[in-house]
Amino acid sequence: MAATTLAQAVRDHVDDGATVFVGGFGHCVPFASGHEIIRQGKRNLTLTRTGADILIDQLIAGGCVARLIVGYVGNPGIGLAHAFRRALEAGSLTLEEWTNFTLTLRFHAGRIGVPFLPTRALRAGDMPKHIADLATLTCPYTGALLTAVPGLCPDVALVHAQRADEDGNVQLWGIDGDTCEGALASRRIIATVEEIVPAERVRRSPELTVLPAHRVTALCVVPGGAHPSYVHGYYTRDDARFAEYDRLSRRPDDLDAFLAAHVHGVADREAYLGKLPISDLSWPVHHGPGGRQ
Amino acid sequence: MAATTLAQAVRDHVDDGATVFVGGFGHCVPFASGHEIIRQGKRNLTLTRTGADILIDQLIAGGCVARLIVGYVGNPGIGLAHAFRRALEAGSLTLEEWTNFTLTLRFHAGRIGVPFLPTRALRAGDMPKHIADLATLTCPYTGALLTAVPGLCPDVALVHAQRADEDGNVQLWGIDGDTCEGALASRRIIATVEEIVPAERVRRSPELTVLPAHRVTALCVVPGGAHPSYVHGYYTRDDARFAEYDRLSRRPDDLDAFLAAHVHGVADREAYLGKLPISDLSWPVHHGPGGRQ
Amino acid sequence: MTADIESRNLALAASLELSDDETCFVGIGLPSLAAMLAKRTHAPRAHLIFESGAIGADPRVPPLSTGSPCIAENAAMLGDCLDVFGELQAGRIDLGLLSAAQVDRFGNLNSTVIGDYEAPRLRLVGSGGAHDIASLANRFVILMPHEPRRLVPKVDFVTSPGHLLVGDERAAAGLRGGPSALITGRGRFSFRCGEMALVEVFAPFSVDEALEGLTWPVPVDEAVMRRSGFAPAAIDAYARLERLPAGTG
Amino acid sequence: MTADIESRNLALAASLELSDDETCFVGIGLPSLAAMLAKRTHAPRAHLIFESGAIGADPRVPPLSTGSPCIAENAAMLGDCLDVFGELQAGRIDLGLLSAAQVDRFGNLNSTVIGDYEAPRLRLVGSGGAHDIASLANRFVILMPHEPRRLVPKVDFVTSPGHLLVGDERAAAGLRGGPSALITGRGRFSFRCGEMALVEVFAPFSVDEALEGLTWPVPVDEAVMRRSGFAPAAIDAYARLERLPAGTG
Repeated sequence: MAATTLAQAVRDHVDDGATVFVGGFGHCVPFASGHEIIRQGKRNLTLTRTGADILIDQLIAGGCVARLIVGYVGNPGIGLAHAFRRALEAGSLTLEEWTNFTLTLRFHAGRIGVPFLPTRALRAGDMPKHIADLATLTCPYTGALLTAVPGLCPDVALVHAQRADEDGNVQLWGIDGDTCEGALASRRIIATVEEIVPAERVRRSPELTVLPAHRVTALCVVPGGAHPSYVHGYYTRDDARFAEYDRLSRRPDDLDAFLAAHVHGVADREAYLGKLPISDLSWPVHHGPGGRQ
Repeated sequence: MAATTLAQAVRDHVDDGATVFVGGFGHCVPFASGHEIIRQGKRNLTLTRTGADILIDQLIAGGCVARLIVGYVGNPGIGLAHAFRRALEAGSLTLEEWTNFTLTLRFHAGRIGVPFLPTRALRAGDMPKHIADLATLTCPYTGALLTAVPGLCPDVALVHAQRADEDGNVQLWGIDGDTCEGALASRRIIATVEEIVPAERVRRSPELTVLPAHRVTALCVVPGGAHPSYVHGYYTRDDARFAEYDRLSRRPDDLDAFLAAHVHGVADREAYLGKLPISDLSWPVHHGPGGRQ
Repeated sequence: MTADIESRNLALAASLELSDDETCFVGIGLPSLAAMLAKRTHAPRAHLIFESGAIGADPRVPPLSTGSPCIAENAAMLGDCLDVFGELQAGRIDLGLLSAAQVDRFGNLNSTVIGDYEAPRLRLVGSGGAHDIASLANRFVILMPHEPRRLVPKVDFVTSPGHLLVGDERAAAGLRGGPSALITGRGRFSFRCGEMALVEVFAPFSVDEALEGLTWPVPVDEAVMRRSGFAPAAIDAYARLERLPAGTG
Repeated sequence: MTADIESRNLALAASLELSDDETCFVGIGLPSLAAMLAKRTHAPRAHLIFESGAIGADPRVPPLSTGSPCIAENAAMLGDCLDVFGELQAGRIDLGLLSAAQVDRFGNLNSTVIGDYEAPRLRLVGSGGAHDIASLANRFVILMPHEPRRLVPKVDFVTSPGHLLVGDERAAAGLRGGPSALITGRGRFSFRCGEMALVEVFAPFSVDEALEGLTWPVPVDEAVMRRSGFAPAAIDAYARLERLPAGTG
């Protein structure tokens, strides 16, 4: 598999109306890919992931999103996702709401190729009532009443990771969350990475490989592609940007201005990073080897 | 959790009649733990794992086993498991036979706490007919006919791994197979490791940790505990011993003599290793760092 | 000043709910602070588990997100969501620590919506893992500042099931545990027949202050305890943690 | 000598069943050898997957076990059984390569028992992953030495479903694919309406020799092909591999 540009990968593999899994559980959030989707004006997307943070909010503000399948949408540790909240209160967004566990199970079912999985969650409270056609079933061995969650196979996944080899074997370490489960459930995967390393290096640490080459549809080298989230071992979380986003996203005009400057107003991630204050350019900071030694 | 001796761990946690998961998919087969079980004369055990190799055969020859729940029993790449074959042909062993995938799913169900999981396997051929009370069900979303495999939670798991910290966080890399799935499905875990390392070292490479401290019941330092199988990064597979076992296990007398010399005739693993020909003592051979660098 | 005392009481009292060697599924915010306090005082061998997949976590600073660097960097194991929710579903999590926008007298939690679900007055973040923790942990503890508009007879939406309604509705649904305590900055409530009852007040607050503004008759234990304070070492640990900026550190 | 030629024919012909860029679930023995040959010749970018969890494997020597060091050491990814069988169940494995103790005219495989299951004449190793691969790979290829007692009208036990009986029994069970070819050292058989038919013979063997000892009337393709040999580079690769001792290397 030949590496490509992110612009090309998004053009080729993210269709209007597609269901898009957005990787990154706080860690390795694929901001570069999401911004490219906004820039290219993709429309009517269904976005899915368990805990959705401000990248999802930006995609909503960017006009790309018709529907969410999520377990949480917010600005973690800070507050609400304001574009999401406004869209929902205005009725311009369809929401299919799960819990982080049960949505993980939907991806898991997709990944291992079964149409549903049973769970002991979603048995009580108001959440099950608001999921259309949610099925229950009886365990044929114990008689226990369980909830069945349907498998979910997104059309395409966006994943950012530390590194890959040229064949497309992607290595990710640090927090995973639902990233690999969701990506491996998806039909196609667009992987952005901080760097390409020789195949020998990947094959010396095969336990760090999370997406095998045969599953990766497009591989793009995009250093800094997860900012303002972080990449374990490369650069840390830019917490100030998340706090700033809470302020600027409260007013639609300010949010539009942010997107105009930092998304539409830049050609690519390199240009995006060039516009950041110097203090945010704390990457790359390699955190040292870790590993087996 | 304080480290203990393997003899003590087996005395405390392997009861006669227990269901015992035997870790090690070719790699890190817990020979030391298995031999200790034979030495202590445990009886009426049910052993379970997907692909069972000569350690299981030795436990059968040692008179410990009443029942197997397995996907395969043999001497991989060489031939049959002769004590197994004899016991089965003599009717002195109960066999519950699955496939490697569906038995992995039984452990997976146990690990994630559901009483069954659906699968598209075991739908045809003669295998499903010989599994008592195997249930089928219909997917409530697609109408697809699936097989339901019941969850399996062994009483105790035997796992050998490279290393752990003193808290009991166990790190394993290289081939896993069904080892972690089966161990984490089990109520208790006896972990033997090549070495104890400082907690800081484990916490520098948390992606290598496979059994968290809260799941490990007993931790024992047993260098060479996987011989004649191997430990990735420490010592290689002693293929000649597997070939030799094929010869000696064809006759019950020879097999008894082997157990008398190498199991009953030694006090522990150190004594076992002391009796090996020098050429087999190729460990420890660290294979170098690997890891993230 | 009163707010400071209440915050400290809440964190310190909640930390006492976690015993040493227990496994604890931890949420962000007050739950993280309480769990970190417990690790630094009476429960150094507690196993902190975050929904991002971190097991045996020991963050140096209060995390902003379950996926934050400080959670990853010092963890004993980094699995994934399925690993940790699997442990939860299998009944291997002793304690969940949860907060929410609203809690009701039966310990039901709302983090989804204020107003009607279909026509929200204020749309909140949603369950995340809260519903799962509340359903599947062997017990859970609710951490809630003493804000009467958030302590209500009935939540607008049951995101995370507490005792549902008085009775055995929870058990009928096959759920474990349920809330064992609700901690505010003024007191500790336990649940009797599924309904919260005041069992302890924290100095300097009285029973009346612990119930101030609550709009239904909350039962008070006959032998309600009065906690005069917390261990000095725990107070020190709180002061050190509280000085740290939340975030990556 | 004839045995050597048959072994070489079998390995080289079977290797041709795997195309470049395909994903291939590989068993131990003849299947490993064929897959390794393919990687060394016409299919360098094929993705070899072993049930032990190794993905993108590229063993230096023929492995004795799917868990052997040579499989781990050069793999692109080491997952677990669930990862690789999950890929299989999800329909993402193009080709399975399988051998067995017995195969029948419908491509059903037996690796469980000779004689009756309850009163075995010879008890064999059991399915391992073979049943799963045969059920769930998009297609599979059977590698079998030309030993007439192992090529039978009906296997004693269907461990791994082939075409079952002629008809749509396989599809009715919701299974994918099925056997696309059976390779011996003397010829290649494809399956028509579920029944094996000779479509190619390998030099120096004739059609009669390819069917020698088979106890039922095996259909022969009208345009049966006669392969005079294999590519010299492939023959060299086979010679190099065949010289290596199987095992850890």
